[in-house]
Amino acid sequence: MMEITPAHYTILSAALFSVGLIGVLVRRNIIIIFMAIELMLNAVNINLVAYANEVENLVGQVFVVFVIAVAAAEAAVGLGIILALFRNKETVNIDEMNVMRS
Amino acid sequence: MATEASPIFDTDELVINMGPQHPSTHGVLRIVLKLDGERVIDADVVIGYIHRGIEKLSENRDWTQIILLTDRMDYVAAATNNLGYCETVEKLMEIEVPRRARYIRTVLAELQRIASHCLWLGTHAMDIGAMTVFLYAFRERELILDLFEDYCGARLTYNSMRIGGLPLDIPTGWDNKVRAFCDLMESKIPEYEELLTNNRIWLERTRGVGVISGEDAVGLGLCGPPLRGSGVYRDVRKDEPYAAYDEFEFDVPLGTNGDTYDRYLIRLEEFKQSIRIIRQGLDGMPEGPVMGKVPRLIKPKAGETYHAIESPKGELGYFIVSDGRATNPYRFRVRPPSFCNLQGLRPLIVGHLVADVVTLIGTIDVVLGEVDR
Amino acid sequence: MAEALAFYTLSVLILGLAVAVITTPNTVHSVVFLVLNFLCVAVLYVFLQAEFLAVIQVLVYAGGIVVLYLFVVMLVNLGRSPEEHQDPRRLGLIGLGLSGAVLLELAGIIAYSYTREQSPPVTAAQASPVQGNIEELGWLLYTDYLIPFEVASVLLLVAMVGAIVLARRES
Amino acid sequence: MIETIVIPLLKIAVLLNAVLVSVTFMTLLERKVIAWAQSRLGPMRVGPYGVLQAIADPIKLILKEDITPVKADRMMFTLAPIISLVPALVVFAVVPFGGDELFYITDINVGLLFIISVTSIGVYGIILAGWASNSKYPLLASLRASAQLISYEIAVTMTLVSVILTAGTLSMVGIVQAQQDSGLWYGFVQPVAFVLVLIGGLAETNRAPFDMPEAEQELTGGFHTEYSGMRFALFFLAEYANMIVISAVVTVLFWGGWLRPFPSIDALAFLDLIPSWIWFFGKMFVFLYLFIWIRATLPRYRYDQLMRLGWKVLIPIAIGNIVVTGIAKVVL
Repeated sequence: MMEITPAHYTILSAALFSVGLIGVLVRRNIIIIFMAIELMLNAVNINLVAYANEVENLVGQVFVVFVIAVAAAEAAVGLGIILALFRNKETVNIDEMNVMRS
Repeated sequence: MATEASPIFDTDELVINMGPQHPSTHGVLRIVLKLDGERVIDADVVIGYIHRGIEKLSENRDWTQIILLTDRMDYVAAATNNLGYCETVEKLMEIEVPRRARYIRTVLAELQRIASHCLWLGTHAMDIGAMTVFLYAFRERELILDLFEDYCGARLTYNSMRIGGLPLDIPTGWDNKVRAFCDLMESKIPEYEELLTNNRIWLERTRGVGVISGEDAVGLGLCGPPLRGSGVYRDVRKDEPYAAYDEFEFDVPLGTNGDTYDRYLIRLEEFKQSIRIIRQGLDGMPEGPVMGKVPRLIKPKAGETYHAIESPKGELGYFIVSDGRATNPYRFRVRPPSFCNLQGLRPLIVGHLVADVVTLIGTIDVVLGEVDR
Repeated sequence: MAEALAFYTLSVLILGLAVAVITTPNTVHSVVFLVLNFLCVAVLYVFLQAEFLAVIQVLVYAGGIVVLYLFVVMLVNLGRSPEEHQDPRRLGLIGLGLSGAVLLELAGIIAYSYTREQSPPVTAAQASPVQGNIEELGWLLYTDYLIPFEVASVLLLVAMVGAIVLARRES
Repeated sequence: MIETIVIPLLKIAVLLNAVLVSVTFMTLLERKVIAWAQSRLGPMRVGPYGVLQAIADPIKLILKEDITPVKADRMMFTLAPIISLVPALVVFAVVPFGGDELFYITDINVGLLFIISVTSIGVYGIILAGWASNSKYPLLASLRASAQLISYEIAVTMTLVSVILTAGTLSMVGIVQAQQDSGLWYGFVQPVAFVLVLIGGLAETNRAPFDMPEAEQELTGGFHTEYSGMRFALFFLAEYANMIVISAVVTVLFWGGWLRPFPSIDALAFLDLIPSWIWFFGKMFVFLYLFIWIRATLPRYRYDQLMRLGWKVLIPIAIGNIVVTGIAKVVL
């Protein structure tokens, strides 16, 4: 218990990922869903950094840099879409965003 | 990240209530602004918060008592209010005012113009964020208040004129004090100009802001510096000379673009022209009495008259009807320049940003005491 | 001992804040919890000798991305809570169950992998001509991962343009 | 145990107190300097020449009633001032006030990035204050403020890249040592960067002429309109602590930190008799004075002009500066 191994980090990461997943599947506010996705991305990052530290290879960290870049791009575009949707439909509830459903 | 942030600012339409308690509405002006982000899409100017019924009160006071009520209209330029009223009654009663009195009145009115413009400059610069100019301008205004105190004992509400002339001659040595002040003031104007006239930020904040064409300005009934800023030549001192203005030489500065910067330059130039008039007035001051022949009981014969003077803010007119029987006016009506200029506020601010609203309130130079009366 | 204490404290904070993010009814509160969560993750990175990533996490995630979220939350001024309307076809409980299943599955994988013999690290530490976390990271980014790095920058540019186009109002 | 826990804790305690005390005297200095600029006396009543005003003000603020508006979001309303103050204090951890290890709490290899990233958290305080007040003026002001802070943060960060390129390190101590080695303060090597950081710093601390978020004449008081008492004092503390941070960062990056002038000329070695921390505080004081002086002199920019300045002037110049520095670095 007292020694912290990568397994500990992996478990933390798995738990965080699941919390994010619950957020995505259960909440209906699209902004919250976006934030839950960010949580899941962070869970993955923790894992990458933990193993990069374990095997003393920085490639894991390089990957995290890319994940953060992608997260930034995703947030910008995603929030742009949310705003555009909100202007048209006055809602952020994903259950009401069913334009493409026949 | 903020590239995305800037355009999304203008999603909400927001109604905000500026005033009547707001640090830069110069008293108790209230403006209901409809905002699209930071841009004003509509504005509703609400007045009346300091209405004291001066016009109605005046109809129940005798003619001399009204003078001290006029002090309380444009309370930063009480002397010009007195002057306008006294001259109107004199016109109604056809009283000849001694030349010396007319000279002193002119000097007082011009000193008052400088004081009023000082206050305007200070608050206008303060609204745009230049806080030092405010104290510089008030420093000079203080000296003028001292001069008025020397003359009539009061510093704000002077009650300094009487129908038919002046209650007092100038005290000994007063003219030299005024001359010394003129020299000092002349040396201080470059100080203001150094802080503002060529300041990049000041230029960006005032140039092209609140542009109003000459035609529109006339159409809105603007007067005074806001009208002259749009290039319209109209100055009661020149067009219908009163007091002793026909005997003095001075220029009327005109703007070209009709923006806030032009109005600022015009008022700065008016400082200099006022100093010029004061000097001429002091140099050419004739000897003689300061009070004309006035009946003991002031009771104009039945009739009506309108008389206007150029107050620091524009054309200040009085319309008075006398029924010839009572010792009070039958009808007393003021045409206050601030009120007329305030008409221009709504068209000026629509389409500008919130920050410009305070600039534009400042540039038209309103005193709410005069607007509401 | 100290490391363990720090790890468990941080873990509790991270998970607790994550739960707070997805359960709080007020969206602005959610965003604030998210920021705190990211800050805790940044501290975790420091323990993992990834100082640069920790700083970037704070700068980009907490200081940049989440500010955007906050902006949007404030602009999307809701008259009614989105949770009031529920699509009858939505099955929330199944979602919860699925998430639990994923958690179990992950736990299973981890447990299984640790019952087997530990395999040695895949790659040994790569020889790098520079020393220090940032220098090495920079070296990797500009040598082996130059093309992905450039692609990422193009992606960001595209995202920026896209966001402007999306958020702009037709005038 | 003493080495790793007690001494750092002592240093932190001393530093925090020093910062908070100097903030209170900063307010006095500001009032005095502006008063002199405006030909008046400033505070004169409390103590000789009003010196004790610096103590009277905090006492007044603490004793004042702390009002929470009924419709405000209580939790965020309380949290906002704390969020804006804490980052302002945390960054002092990596500021080297002198050459000796005694004068800084820690020297981390990402020091400069640490400062940038931690200060970027402060923006939450402003946004949340505006939102939690549940009032229109603060909301408008906080939107302005956050857009302003983020824009200028980009400009400043971009500019700092060229300094990092010149120094070859991110550590604050390392940057000063690099200046010692090169014998030139970076203010002379990177004058453009210095001006950009100074302008950006003014904007990031919401100081005149970029003080839109708290423009009293426009927005009645800005994001802290609804605040009073101690919570208002925290915002106040944060603003002045941020000013001190910016001055310290500019001193370290461009004016040689604790170094004496012309560190490479031995003939001036007698200047080393003056302790390094006095050099540091002397330089810092110049910039603090400059901030106050600017506030007394300049009018305020308008919001759109400010954004234009940030995005269309500062950022392109900063990028150009990076390119020039890079080329110079390769060629030389």
